[in-house]
Amino acid sequence: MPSLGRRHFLKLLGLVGSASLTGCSSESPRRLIPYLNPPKDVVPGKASWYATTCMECQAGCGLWARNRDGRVVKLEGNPAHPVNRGALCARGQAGLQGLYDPDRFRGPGEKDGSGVFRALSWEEAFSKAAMELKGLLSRGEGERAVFMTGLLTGSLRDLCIKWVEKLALGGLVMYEPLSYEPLAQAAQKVFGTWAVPHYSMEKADLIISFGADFLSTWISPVEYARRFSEFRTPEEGKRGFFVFFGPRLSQTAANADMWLQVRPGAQRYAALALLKASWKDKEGEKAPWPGSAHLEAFLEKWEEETLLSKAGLKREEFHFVRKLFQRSRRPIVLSSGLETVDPHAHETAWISHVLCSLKKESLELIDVGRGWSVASAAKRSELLSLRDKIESKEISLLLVHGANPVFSFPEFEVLEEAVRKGHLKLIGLSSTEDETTSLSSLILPASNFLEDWADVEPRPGIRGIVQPVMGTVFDTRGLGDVLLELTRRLIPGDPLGHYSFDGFLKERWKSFHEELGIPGGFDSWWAEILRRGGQWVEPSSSKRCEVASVSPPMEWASDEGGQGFELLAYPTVQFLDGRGANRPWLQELPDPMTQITWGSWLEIHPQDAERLGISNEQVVVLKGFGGEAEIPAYVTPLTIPGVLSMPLGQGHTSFGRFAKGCGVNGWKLCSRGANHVSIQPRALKVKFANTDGSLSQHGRGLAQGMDLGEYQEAKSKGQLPKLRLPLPEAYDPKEDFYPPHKHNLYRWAMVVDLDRCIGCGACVIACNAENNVAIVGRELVLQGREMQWIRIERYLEDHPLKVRFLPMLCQHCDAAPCESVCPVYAPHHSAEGLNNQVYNRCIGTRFCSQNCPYKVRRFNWFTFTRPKPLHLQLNPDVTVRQKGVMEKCSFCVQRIVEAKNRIRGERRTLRDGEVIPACAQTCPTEALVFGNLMDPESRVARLSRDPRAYQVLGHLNTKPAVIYLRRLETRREDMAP
Amino acid sequence: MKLLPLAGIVLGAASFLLGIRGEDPSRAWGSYLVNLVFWMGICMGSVTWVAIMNMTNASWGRPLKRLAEAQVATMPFLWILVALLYAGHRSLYIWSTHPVHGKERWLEADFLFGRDLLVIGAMTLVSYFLVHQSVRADEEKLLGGDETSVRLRWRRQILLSPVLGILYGVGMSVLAWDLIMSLDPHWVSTLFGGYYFMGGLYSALAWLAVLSFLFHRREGIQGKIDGSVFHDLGKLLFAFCLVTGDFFYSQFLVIWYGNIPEETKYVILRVKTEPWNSVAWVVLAGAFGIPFLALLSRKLKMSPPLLGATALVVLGGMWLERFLLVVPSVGARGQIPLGWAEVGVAVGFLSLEIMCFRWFMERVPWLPVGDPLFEKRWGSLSGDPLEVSGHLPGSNKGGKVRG
Amino acid sequence: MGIFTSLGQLEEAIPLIERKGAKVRTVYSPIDCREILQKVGVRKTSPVRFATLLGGLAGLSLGVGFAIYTFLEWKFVTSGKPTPPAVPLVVVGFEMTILFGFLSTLLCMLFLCGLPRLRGSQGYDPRFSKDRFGLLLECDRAQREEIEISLEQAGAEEVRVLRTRETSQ
Amino acid sequence: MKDWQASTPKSYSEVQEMILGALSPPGRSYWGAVILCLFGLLYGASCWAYQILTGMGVAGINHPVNWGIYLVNFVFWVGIAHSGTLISAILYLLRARWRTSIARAAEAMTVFAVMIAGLFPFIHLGRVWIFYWIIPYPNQRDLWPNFQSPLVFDFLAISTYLTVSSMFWYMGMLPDLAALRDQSTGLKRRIYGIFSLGWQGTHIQWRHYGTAYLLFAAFATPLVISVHSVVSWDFALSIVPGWHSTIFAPYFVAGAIHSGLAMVLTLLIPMRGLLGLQPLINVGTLESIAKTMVLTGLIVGYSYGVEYFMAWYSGNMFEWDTFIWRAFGHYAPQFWVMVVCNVAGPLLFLIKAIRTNLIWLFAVGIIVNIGMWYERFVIIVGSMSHEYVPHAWGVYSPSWVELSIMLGSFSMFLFLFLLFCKFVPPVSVFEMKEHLWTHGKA
Repeated sequence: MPSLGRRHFLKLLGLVGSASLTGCSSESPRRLIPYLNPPKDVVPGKASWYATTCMECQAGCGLWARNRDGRVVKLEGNPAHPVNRGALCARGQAGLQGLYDPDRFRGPGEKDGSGVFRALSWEEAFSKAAMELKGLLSRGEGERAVFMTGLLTGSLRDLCIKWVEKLALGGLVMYEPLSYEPLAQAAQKVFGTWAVPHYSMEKADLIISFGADFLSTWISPVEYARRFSEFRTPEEGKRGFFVFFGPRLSQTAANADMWLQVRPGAQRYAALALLKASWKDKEGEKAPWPGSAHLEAFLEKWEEETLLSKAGLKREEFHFVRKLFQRSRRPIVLSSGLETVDPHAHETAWISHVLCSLKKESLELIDVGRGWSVASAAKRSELLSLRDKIESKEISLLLVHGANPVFSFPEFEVLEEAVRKGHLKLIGLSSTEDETTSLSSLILPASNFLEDWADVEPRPGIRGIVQPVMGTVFDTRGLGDVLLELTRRLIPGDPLGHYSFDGFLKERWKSFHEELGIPGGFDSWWAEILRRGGQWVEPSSSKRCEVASVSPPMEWASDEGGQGFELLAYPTVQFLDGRGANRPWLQELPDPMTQITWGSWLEIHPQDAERLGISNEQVVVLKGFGGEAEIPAYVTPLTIPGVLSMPLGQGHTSFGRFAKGCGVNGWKLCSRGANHVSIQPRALKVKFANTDGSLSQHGRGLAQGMDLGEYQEAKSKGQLPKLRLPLPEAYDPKEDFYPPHKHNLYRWAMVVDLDRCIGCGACVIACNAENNVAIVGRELVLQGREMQWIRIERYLEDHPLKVRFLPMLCQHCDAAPCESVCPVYAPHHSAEGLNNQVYNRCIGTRFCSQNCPYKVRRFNWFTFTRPKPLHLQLNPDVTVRQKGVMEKCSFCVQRIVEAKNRIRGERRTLRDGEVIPACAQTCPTEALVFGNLMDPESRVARLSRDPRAYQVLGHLNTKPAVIYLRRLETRREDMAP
Repeated sequence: MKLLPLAGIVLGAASFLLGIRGEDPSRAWGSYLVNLVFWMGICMGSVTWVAIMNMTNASWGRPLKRLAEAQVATMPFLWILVALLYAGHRSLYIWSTHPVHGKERWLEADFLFGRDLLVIGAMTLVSYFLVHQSVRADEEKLLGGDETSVRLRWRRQILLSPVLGILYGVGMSVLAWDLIMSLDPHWVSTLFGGYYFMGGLYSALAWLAVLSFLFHRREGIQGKIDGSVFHDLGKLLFAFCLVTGDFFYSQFLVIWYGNIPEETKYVILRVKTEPWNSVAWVVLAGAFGIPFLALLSRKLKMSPPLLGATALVVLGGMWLERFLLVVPSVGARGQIPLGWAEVGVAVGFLSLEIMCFRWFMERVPWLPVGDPLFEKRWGSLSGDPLEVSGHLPGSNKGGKVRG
Repeated sequence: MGIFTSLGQLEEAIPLIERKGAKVRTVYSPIDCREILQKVGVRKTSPVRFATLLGGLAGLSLGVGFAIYTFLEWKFVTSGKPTPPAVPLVVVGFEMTILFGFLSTLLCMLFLCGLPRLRGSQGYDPRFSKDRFGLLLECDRAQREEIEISLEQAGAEEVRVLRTRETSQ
Repeated sequence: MKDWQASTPKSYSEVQEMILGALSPPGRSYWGAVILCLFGLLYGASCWAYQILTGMGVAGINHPVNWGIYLVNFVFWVGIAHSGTLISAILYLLRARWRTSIARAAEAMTVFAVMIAGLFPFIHLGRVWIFYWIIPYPNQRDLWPNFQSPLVFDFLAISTYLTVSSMFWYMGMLPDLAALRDQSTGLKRRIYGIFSLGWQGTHIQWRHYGTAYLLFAAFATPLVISVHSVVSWDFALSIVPGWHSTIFAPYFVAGAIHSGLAMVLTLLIPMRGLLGLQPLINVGTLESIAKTMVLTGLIVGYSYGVEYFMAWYSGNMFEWDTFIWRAFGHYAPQFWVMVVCNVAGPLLFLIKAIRTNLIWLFAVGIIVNIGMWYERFVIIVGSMSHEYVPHAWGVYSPSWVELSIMLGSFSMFLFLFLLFCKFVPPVSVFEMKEHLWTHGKA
């Protein structure tokens, strides 16, 4: 980093960078000593937290980064941040592994024709890059160079635009594979604004989703998951009802009260049928909307019967939904806005917008004015024209940062050809190698967002600050600084007015400071901003959004008469579009629905499988518009007959060691619109590295449900659940041979609300990060040796097909079977009821794991290691286990200890919520609650008195300290009008 | 004198009938069941023991053969008594009034008593044939019948013995499950059957020890049942004491360690809750502790009266043990239902046994003279005490290995 | 010292010789023949049993006692079981009883047999471990011939005189 | 019981010559076999070394099947170890005469089997280099093993059993070693001299020896029962469906004796031929073993049956599922092998022609050995792979390392037994002599 910026930075934060430049102190204690006068916020052995913002996807969740001895070891949600309110998704948690990605560029360099990488100094790199540009500029061919970035917001975006203008380049293209363009386009038509609307779901009373997986990947999953769980919470009287139309029982659909099976291409018909049926009971007749006439005419054209048959819906089911819609006062209708999920996303989006408009109050829940910044990503048309320009050699230089079209935009394969032919040069500014950057001849690697300055503006009014939370891991520089440096080399003087990007950033914030008219000086405010993690104003009153026009689209695309199966490719919880594929944590995170790790699969319905003689794990050849691929078939009822589903994000060719050789790239197969494919079974099988031993729970009642009506009745009666709590009073002399034992002050326990758990798996990754849980790789997962301490068990139940998620972790039983069988006391009961596992004492008999009815103990089959610099992420507070030792969830005992140290001296006990384990901390829906069961007022104690409370395998009388709350189920007839 | 047993039976019947007429019939039925299972163990056990001795060529215990065989006479009455139990199953077995889900078919009165009577009947018949053969053989021998038929009868005994052995093992298990374990239809212990038939053999031996003490001086068998026989009998009793203790502990430890309510409830009720825990301690002492310590001593084993006394303690302990298995499940919380009524019923059963025994012994030769092993051992008696206890093939603890 | 081929003869010889006033020092035999003990007038059963009893009791108390001590040392609660628990200690006590009882028996036996002994004692003949029986007597010079004769009469296959301290004058 | 005397040597010297004659210098083929076994042993050992260096991962075990064939072999060998003490101690107390000729070999078998069995828990330890933490040795931090852990019971029981059985064996050999000493010359004499502890066979020695031996037997008998009960409690004390069962202790003891007797047949039938001991170890003896096996087989069968009945009767879904899965699930073949070999196999012995025919005896011996190995496999692996939580179900199959170590264990066993045959009197000389004596009198 430029020294000046450094100094600015130091003033503000005090030497975080340099501290980390001295490296990872806890790796070798000696390094700790040289701090002659330790900087104020890097106290060796003590963690310091920095507020910043997540840039793993465009949702822009607020972060708190935990810095220990100069390196970030944990990311957590920023509780103050309006988007994620302290929670974080699996990908956000795994942001660290992006920072410590062993396959990142170590520093600038260049590639010769044969693709051999040669390291350069920044000086050389800059001059080479400058030369490239100069060449064009001097010839006045600036527009032959185009700058392609990922979706940028805030200052960085400003800078890039300025930069492009200044150098008069061909333009700035912000490429975002999941741009939800159809939504914006439809919003343009209906509401008159090009925007991806934002929904306040919690206020709705009915949610209808046409394939929008808003609980796993859609736009801003963490926020929407939170709002959804609020929408669901029965406490506020009425419990919202959620209907999901779609071809696949996705993780989101699994949480719906009702799943209506519709083929991908037919989702628009389902929506249209609903619109036709509900149009007449539209509210607010007074102001007839423009285009109403057209719309009525259009609807006339369709017979409900034809629509239903096209959509393949059962009439009574449809009418049930229709009645719900009719009755509801504030329904929200969502649609996927992804052509890989719905080839006619545009139409579906348009209809769903119109459907929302039908209810006055609904319009208050839709925020178009403050829509998602993702709408500003490059439109498909722009991308295509860029592609044409490249083909027609109008463009000779492409600077790429954080965009990977070659992987996720099949049309951009032309790039490779152009580069090979030599009429296109690429300069890579991305921090990691990917399919696109690997084409570039010159590489000036930008820093990871955790090493750099920026600000993020996911929605107008929300400005999250991004600040370096540690020094650079490798010899990289912030994108802004790189651009500024380049300008300086091209144009004499200081054209953009700043030597370093943080200066530029600060100036921009100065202007905010002025326009917001905040009292007091800037510096204090700025410090405040840095502490808070940004600045945001909640809309005083969300203004009702106006309907511009409801006239139907000019062209209503006809059903393409493709034969064979319809292919559906969905973004995944782990990798989204594929950007997370080189993160071992995410690779080993079992897919919520299939529980498969390390690889991709093709979901096919048992009927079809039988018809084609395809067995599970059998490889099939998939022929489609987009090409051909071999992929193992996963025979499952998760996808409907006639439809094949596959996850996106796998099948990288050059994206690092962990992504290598994992699965198939779905993007290549489903080019938009025409997503019909044919499949050919092959006489070959590939084992899935799945972690589930069984699809169903065989009626064992591990994951239980409860009828809403019964629940409300029980609650009103004040019924108490029958539990064997891990407390002395629970020892019944009639059935317990053992005397009760006391705990001192605390009895730690956890409550898991199955009604809130959506199965996203964020907790798993959070636990990995916090507890140094080893990643074992595909081979060992196949042998059943995964190490995760917490797992989300997925159980299917048929007729009607539904899914139950059951987070399973050590239950810290009060009479834990694992303890007494150990010959050396390695596991034993702490005074606070924890089931401690003493690694040093363990000799590896594995009897404890054998005798654990929950099978949550994990044995170190080998000494697992992490390729550098991934090891820098290890949490110094937690032992790294060696081979031959048993391990398991510890309720994050290190956090309990830390909390106790914190309050040492203030003569008091820990208050409820002062200790939160990593899993509970990150849960977007607060499904996990942790606390002290001995305090009758603690949340866990109160929840354990809820009629929904039960214990998994409670009959074994092990008195587990993890108490589950039954999932609530709304009976159809209760909802029926 | 002759009528004493009859009087006893009448007394027993009377006190029992009063009981079932009384306010708490289940209590009467309880004590009825206790004695029933107790004597069933003894009678079936005795004859089975003879069978085991036959199989293992144990010649030392031959003089006791007939005393043990005598119990066959009681078996038919046991059959009848079990049949009578049917009348009381409603007040005994909770499952007959509240069927247990999943077990309705197995725990169904008619089927249950049907199969149990079948089992007892089978055991009775086989025992009868066995005893018949051995008695006949002796009579023929005494009447100087031809050797060949005597041999033949011995061969038959050798063939019948294993049959009875197997039948005993399986049959007694079934009876244990049905008559005792199902009193608490939710409780299971896989070893329970084995535990019951081991206890049966144990008490049978004790009973035999008592008998041999009573009659070892009697005219005719005098001198045949000598110190060495008592010594071996004592050792055998000791062995069974250990095995019974082992079986008890094997069950108890496993259930204690698992602490799974569906298993523990039954045990805790009996060993850890008032008033039963006191009974449990008495049982432990009577059936295991005292005999264990006593039988360690060689002298005691050699002396008929002392051994007889120890055997009585064992019998008392085993009776209480059955009592503890049955009664706590049959209503009767609060205090221990052990009053004159129970004594009466017990006396009744005892008298029945005595009557049958007497009736049988009056009609048969007291010594198994027709038994080749008896000849081999007692035919040529070289009064050398070493020889007696000494190096001869065959085993006196055959029963133990067979356990 | 007389060497016999059969145990029977030896048995008969013993009372004969004793009547002559000689004392039996040792009887060598390849087998354990309890009759001889009687003839020689030694009780069959040996004091080893008491060592066994003591050893057993020591083992029992030591095993259980030590186990209880270890439980009280840390009072670790495992599986909610009491510390110290009564039921499982039965096993510990049992095994220790066996072990100590056995070892004490062994040692006591070796001690009483004077084993291990390094040098063969006087009069021992290798044949004794095979098929010969030896009868070592002690007597005055005067009786010597007489006894030798009677030994031969008794059927001794060989008679020899060992000039041990006791026998010589 | 008379026929056993047929063609037995009539005089002490004959007995002694016959038995010690078996120790005549072995031939080339013998040494070949020894070397072969030694290699097998070394191979197994090196595989273990490899496992220690790399981690338990080289074995096939996983979650949920944390215990693989290491423990299968452990239980198997402990089982083998049982017949030895049964035959020599219990039958000694029962004065069953047929024991005498085979006791020595059976005891040797016991000792070697226990040694091997004792190894397997260590092989199976994740961190064997600190195995001694299971021993209650005094240490500064006053850390002791947990005396209520079944594994500590195990440790106590096995070590006691090893001590007792080996000492019992050795003491039984004392007079014979003396005989060997007196018979041999030179170095051999010195060696045997040392081991015979200078035994002379004076009446004093015989007196104490006799009593002590009786007491040894009296100790060994309950011990042998307790040891396998303890082994069974390694499983029964857990709450794993299919393990947590009260019948386990007697059931395992019977099973152990079953397999042990089978192994006796497997070993003695060749041995008596090779060493020319037919007259001493005659068919009558083997027949008695066969008869006992019928009984143990029946007990084992009874246990299988009772377990199924109770699993059903208990109405406990988890139990019942486990047992159904055992019979029809992934491990069904192993299960049926077990049932057929262990229960049906020995029933053949009801036919006299079969139980007096050497080939059949040998064959059934092998069959039962296989069956008993699979019984342990079915119990251990079959229960663990299908426990409470369906999500955690999984199957296991042994890796090459595990199989190699198993091979090593068998080599070790044969290796030791071969040495035994040639360097120690394979049959108790003095007891045979005693029989001659008593028999002569009777």
